[in-house]
Amino acid sequence: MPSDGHVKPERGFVTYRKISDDILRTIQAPSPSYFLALGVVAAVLLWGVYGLTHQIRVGLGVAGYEPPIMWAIYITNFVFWVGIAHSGTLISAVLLLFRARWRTAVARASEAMTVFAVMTAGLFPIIHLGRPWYFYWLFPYPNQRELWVNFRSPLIWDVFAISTYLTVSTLFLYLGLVPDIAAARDRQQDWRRYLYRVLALGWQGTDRQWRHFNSLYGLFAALATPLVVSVHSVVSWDFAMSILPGWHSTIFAPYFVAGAIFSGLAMVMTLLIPMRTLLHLEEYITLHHFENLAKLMIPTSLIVSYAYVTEFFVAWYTGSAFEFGTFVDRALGAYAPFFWVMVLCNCLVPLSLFWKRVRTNLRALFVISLLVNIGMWLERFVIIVSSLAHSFDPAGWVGVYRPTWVEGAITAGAFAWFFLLFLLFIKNFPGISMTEMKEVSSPDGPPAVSYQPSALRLEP
Amino acid sequence: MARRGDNSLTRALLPATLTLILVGLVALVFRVGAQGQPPVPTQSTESGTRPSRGSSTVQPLAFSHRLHVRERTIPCLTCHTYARRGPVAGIPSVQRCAQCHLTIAKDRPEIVKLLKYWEDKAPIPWLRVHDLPDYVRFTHKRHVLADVTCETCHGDVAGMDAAVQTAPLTMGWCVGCHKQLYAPTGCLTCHY
Amino acid sequence: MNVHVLGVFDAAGKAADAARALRTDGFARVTTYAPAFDHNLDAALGPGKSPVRAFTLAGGILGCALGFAFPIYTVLDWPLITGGKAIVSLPPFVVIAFELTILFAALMTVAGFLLSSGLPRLRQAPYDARFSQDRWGVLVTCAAERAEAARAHLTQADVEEVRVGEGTR
Amino acid sequence: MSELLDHVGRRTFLKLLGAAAPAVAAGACSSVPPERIIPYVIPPEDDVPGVATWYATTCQECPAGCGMRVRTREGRPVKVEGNPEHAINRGRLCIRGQASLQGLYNPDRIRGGRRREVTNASAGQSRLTNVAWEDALTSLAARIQTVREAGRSSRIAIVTPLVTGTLDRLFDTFAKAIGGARRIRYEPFGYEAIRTAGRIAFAREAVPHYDLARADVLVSFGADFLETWLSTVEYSAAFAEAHREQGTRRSRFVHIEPRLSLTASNADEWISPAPGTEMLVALAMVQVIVAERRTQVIQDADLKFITDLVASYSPDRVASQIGVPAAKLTELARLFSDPKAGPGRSLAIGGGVAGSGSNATALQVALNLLNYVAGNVGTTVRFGPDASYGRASTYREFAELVESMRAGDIEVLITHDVNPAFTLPAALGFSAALERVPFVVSFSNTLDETTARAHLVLPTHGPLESWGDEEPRAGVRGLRQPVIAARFDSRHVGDLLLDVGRRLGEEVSGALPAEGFYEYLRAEWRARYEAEPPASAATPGSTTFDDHWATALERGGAWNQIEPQPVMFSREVAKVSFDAAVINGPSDGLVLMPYASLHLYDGRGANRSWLQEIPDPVTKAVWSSWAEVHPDTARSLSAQEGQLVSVESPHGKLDVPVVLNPNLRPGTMAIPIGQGHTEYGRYAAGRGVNPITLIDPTPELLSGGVRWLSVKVRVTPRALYRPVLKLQSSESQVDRDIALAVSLDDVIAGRAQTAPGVEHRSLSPEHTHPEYRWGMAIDLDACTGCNACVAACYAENNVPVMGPEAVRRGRTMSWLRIERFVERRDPAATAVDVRFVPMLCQHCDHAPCETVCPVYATYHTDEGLNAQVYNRCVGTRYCSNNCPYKVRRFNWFQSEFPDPLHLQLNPDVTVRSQGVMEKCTFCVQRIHEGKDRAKDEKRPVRDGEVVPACAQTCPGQAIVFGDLNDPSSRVSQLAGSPRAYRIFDGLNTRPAVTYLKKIV
Repeated sequence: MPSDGHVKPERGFVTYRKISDDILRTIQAPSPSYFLALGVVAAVLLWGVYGLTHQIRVGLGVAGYEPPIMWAIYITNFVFWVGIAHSGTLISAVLLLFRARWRTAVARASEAMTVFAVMTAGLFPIIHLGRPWYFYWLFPYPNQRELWVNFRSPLIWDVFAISTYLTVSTLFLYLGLVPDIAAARDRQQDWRRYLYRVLALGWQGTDRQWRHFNSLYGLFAALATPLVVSVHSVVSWDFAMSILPGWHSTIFAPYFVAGAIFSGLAMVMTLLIPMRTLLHLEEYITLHHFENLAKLMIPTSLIVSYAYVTEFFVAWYTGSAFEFGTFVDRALGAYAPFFWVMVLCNCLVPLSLFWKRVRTNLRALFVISLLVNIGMWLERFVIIVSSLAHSFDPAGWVGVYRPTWVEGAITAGAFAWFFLLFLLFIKNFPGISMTEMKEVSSPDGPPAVSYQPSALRLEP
Repeated sequence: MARRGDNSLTRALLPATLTLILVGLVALVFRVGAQGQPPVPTQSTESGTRPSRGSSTVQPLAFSHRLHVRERTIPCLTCHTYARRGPVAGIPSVQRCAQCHLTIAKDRPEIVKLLKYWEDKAPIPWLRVHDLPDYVRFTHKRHVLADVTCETCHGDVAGMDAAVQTAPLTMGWCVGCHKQLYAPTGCLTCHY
Repeated sequence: MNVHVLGVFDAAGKAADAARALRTDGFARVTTYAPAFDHNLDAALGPGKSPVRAFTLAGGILGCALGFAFPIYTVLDWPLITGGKAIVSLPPFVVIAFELTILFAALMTVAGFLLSSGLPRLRQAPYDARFSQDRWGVLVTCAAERAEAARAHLTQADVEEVRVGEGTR
Repeated sequence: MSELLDHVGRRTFLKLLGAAAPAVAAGACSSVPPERIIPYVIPPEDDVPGVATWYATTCQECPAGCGMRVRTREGRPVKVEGNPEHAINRGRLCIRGQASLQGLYNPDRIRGGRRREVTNASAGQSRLTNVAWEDALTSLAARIQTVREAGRSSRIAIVTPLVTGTLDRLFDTFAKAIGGARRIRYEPFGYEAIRTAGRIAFAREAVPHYDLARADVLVSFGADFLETWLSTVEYSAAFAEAHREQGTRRSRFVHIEPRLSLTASNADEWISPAPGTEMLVALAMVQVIVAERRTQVIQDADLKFITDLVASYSPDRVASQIGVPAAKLTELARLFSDPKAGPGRSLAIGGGVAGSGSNATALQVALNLLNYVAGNVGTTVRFGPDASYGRASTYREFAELVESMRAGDIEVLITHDVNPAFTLPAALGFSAALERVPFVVSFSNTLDETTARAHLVLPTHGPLESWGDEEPRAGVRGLRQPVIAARFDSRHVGDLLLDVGRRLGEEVSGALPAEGFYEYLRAEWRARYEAEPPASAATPGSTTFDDHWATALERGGAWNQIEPQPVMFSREVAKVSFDAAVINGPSDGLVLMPYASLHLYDGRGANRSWLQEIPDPVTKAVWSSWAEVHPDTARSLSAQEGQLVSVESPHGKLDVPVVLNPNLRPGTMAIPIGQGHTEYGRYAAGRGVNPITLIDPTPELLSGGVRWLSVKVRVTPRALYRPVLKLQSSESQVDRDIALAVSLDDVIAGRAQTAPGVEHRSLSPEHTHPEYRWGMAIDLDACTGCNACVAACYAENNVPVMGPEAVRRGRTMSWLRIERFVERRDPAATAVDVRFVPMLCQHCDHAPCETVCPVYATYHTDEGLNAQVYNRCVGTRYCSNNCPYKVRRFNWFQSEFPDPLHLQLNPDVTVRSQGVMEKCTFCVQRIHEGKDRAKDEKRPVRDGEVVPACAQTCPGQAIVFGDLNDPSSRVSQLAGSPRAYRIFDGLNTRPAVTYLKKIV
């Protein structure tokens, strides 16, 4: 590295060379511990597949459903994972639009998380079907029956929302990777360089490529932002569009979106804290980043808590026997324990983030993020199960939902599936965007804000 | 350009599609073993036994429709007696065959076989040619009374020896005709 | 008979200076290489709008139209009453239309990007592996007799290394 | 006719062949080898494949002898319905009648003769092995022959149920022919007391016919006529008729019993006296009536006599003993005897558990007095058209037989379709005595506790497989004809007897009819016909016997009106001692009330999966038995709901889980009869307990009947919990306004209407119903909660039975459930307000379930039906979540119909497979059938032409179905009634089902 006057070490910028070295190191030959982790998740995944095949062969009855509770853990998982998916796009797209410079270090990881979370979420609507072998009937395609799908059903909205979201977020991740893949291509010696060669699409980083790339990236951010909002709104409408007390509520869309971002941020932390040490990226993913994530969690947590309160208030204020009955049952009925644990995890614990000492303590953050994940999972469980268990007709209040090993296996398998994908990703692709890293540490000081689409880029 | 667009699109959808298909396949595989129900003389939702089109099966007797219908000009309803009265057209009873063949062409080998059945008072185990899925409720009566010709669905049986299926007998095919003739197209017309 | 003159720089600024100088000297075909986007460098070759946004708009409009047309076609193809709602009940179709708008806009954006940036690229242009790490490049394609002038400009801008090669273009 | 029988046989056989391939379903797109398609050899003349054929026959589930019409398809009976022409049940049928098909197709039927083989003589072990008919009959004949030739024929005993008509005559002839064998007509519920009381009070030993339809005031002293008492269907129908609101008139019904039974739940007033004191209530009423000179049509001499007789039973005197305020008794007496109403407008009946203590006869005598003084005898109480029950043997006679069995005086015991080992009080020691009988033969097709102990088991045809006739009541002769050839290797019991007889030599066979039972039956009817030609045949030769026979077969029998015969009041009454019932056992114990179960009767229903899985009408419990105690009593015992308690009487001991029942007199315990089988098949064996093992075996003194109310039990809680499976947890509506009620005054004053709710608006234009618009009206005031409709639905719609394990998870598949809500005002008040709500798919015009289905598997037809397309359903279950009425059912597993139960499946209804949603269709297959018929006759469907299974069988006629587009249809008119309302109207689902408020 020849000395050149342009680099201003006192500004604390790392050199491009160092960025390339450090980040490309993360995709070198993995440690045994990595393979151990890989083996564990693979084993759990197999258990889940076994559970699923058992369920398909014997019938959905092997799950713990008890009428009138017709939806339970599978849909809970679906909503949970869709929620997780959200923060990814939030961090990479929304923060991009808001020019939050610190996002750079964590954007790539959260984009990957988004894609894998959607891929996990997408499984559950199929797993929970009574006849999963006909899942393709949910897609509108020309067939000899001359039948189409019912576009009035929120489930069809889901089909469109989720597949759109999967497509867009995957493209977002991949295109953002292209320059880094090119960098890897030019450095990598093992077999993967052929893979990189294909994936890099012949990227050379010419002026022309960079210009269109910028435009593309900005536009994608602009498209992804409304998409994120719409997707979880649609998911919330699965419930809000029904007439069931506890589901039929106008606040669901914003309430779910906030909850989704909240849980997503928690999951980002849960993933990044270990990844950072595992891949020795302490210099890039710093305490400062986690503190910012924590700061984002505070408002989202507050919004969610506010939604809880509102629900109960409305139930009481409207004086509808149905609404009121449902919420009394939610707080005091068979599922009350879950409800209160949820309140603890989602409303009370995050309040501690108001203290900087907590925000800047990785251990504390890790524990909190785990608790929030649990809390948000329980939120969906409580909304779904307790509302179903206590609807209009008292004569129908028979079932008390008790999950079986099958549901356990499939849920665990889903988590394994997610972590498997994530592990494979971070060992084969740069877990932090090198190009963006290089940009924010640009040797030639800040250029003027221009009117070009590139104006969407981060400003120091 | 479209090619490239598709390329990236499929790449993006690939993992999802694969997982979906995986689940679907697993499901299918296990379906086949899953049906432990005793033979029920009634319809089932799941049974999708689609008749293979144009497949001619080897019947226990080499009965020739052509001979009976075209050359001897016997109307269909003479033997398939119930078509006008009930949902099932009815395979002629052994008795009905015997009524004629006790006198006609007694010495032909196939007729000898037939008369054997008659003496044993045993039914003839014909193989089914036109077979709708069990969840479809088709009634010959209404169609015959609406002057839908036999050929419409059964093809030119008069020209066949052993009957073979000529029409696809798929839902779309039924519905097409129903729409054309303003016959009811509600699902409950055939599925309940 | 054209030649390629490729200069390798260790700083974006230097590359930008070189590019600017070459342009002012009338070299038409100058290409820069960079490991990361750099405004200075981008500006050096003069302003230019990206057409990608046009694709996005087109995709959006197409998707939106499709999002309404398709559901309406299907419900009219086989009208079935559900929940006492009108056969063509637009409110639910808005959701479909919205999602398809985004989907098609995104796909078209990608298409636009690939199209305008000439990717995927099969034929390799003059390139140096370091360009994706920590080096910047300036490529000049010019008639053989002007190669010297080009080299001079590069050296002026404190080039690290210059390569001249036979060009087919 | 026998020709037809052959066809039935062949049809069935061929159908079975034909049943080879269908529904052995494979994956959606797997190729299946081509199906066989089996033609008839000889086509039956009266049968078109795919078109139903109906046969009239007679039900044999209890001695009520209701007429049935059996719907057969290709030779298989697939549904039984009440015979509209039949004099007893007029087209209605109870839950047990509906379930008779599961008797025919019971998977546990004995499929051939069995003989006991000693496997280990020393250990006295033996087992039943197959035996050929020839050997079996020879050995039986040989046995009888030896006993007979030794002149010990009296040591042969024949025990049958209460068979009537020709078969009864044949049994008698046979018994006589073999030299006078003992004969018992055994009914567990025998009504001896009513007969005896008839003899004592009116010198006529008979079970009279009660005319509930005429009674403006009905007082029942424990008679559970909606459950098991005498002729359930007939009496519930009559009650419904009298109790239905017609303008200002509506009968008043008071039920007196310590427990709020199903019958009591339908009363306007429920008085809960101390157990065994009902008689005192009756006497007090008599006392008031005579004292206040409210009597009607009665000679002064009798009046004087009765006045003296009951003088000491004035309300004030007995009130404390009964535990009911004297004023209430007086009020009751005045209500009962209203001089303005004129004579014979009221009726008092009695029986059931509560009424069969040690004073059972005394109670019935008291009731006779009561009816006599109110002038009801001859009007609402009719001697003449007497019930066949009068001919049943008394329990005492059986007890004596058991005695001589124990003494070793019985050498051959022949039983037919009876199960004394289960239904007799265990303390009587029948089982032990049975061991002393060297040769026990059982003519039966189910391996019940008695049959399992027999030395020889000869399977007989089921009722739907046999010829026969029933005479449930004088003047009513129902015919029974086979509707299917015997499923298994069995014989008609009559032919069995004849066959045995022929093997006993000229002397015996000479005394017996020469030909088979069918010829004998015809001969009997011919004789009857020639003796007394019916009115139609007034001019001789106008009709022949063959016409008569054909008509009878078609109508299901022959009946003529029997006029009530006058009876004289007899002073015998003076001899009766009127004391409260004696109840033995620990003084601190609970009074045990083993009550006959609506579903299982005396236990004979226990192996019918429908009867096990359909919830008990009162407790909503399934697949189990339980002990009901009052919460206070439970508290003093420190026992909780679902806790196992051991119940010990002087005669036996059993463990049973507790069910808290606030509507039960404290200090008592009620256990349903019917469970606790050790044999009897897969659904019955090892399930629940049999309370009959606890009661006192000594017969009631005067009548010799069973003393059901005879013991107190010591109850000790155990540290075990066996919660009883219930399909409804909440007895309260939690102010959800599901079952509404209105007072009779308000109805009369025209204030029944509910205030019109918010006007319903919709974003979209209303969709139209161009031709028909099917709808239903359910009158909560007429619904008694008897569950008949539920069973009918199971039978008609191939609703699978899930079994206890699934039901524990609430996974019932019933399309129709009866919700029971108890409105508790102040607990002291005797007015009852129990509301039964038949809940089924409401076929909403704005159905929430339809919108959310992603694949159009459910949608709204232009005839107003909420369609469910099974083969399109992928099973998201979203529709069920979004259904406010929670009437949608999901197939968690592939449903199973154990051979031969699958033959009962209705071919017109798809069998739903694993993973699809299903629900009530308004019996769309019947709608199709009706429209098809109408189309053939080029006319619209007539009102009442299409009747769903539930509406068809309803004894109270509470359910009415029809076309709402036709303003003149019954359903339209009911929908316009001031009592009409729709459940959850505020949700704007616009149901097609209208409910009519109960009148309280």
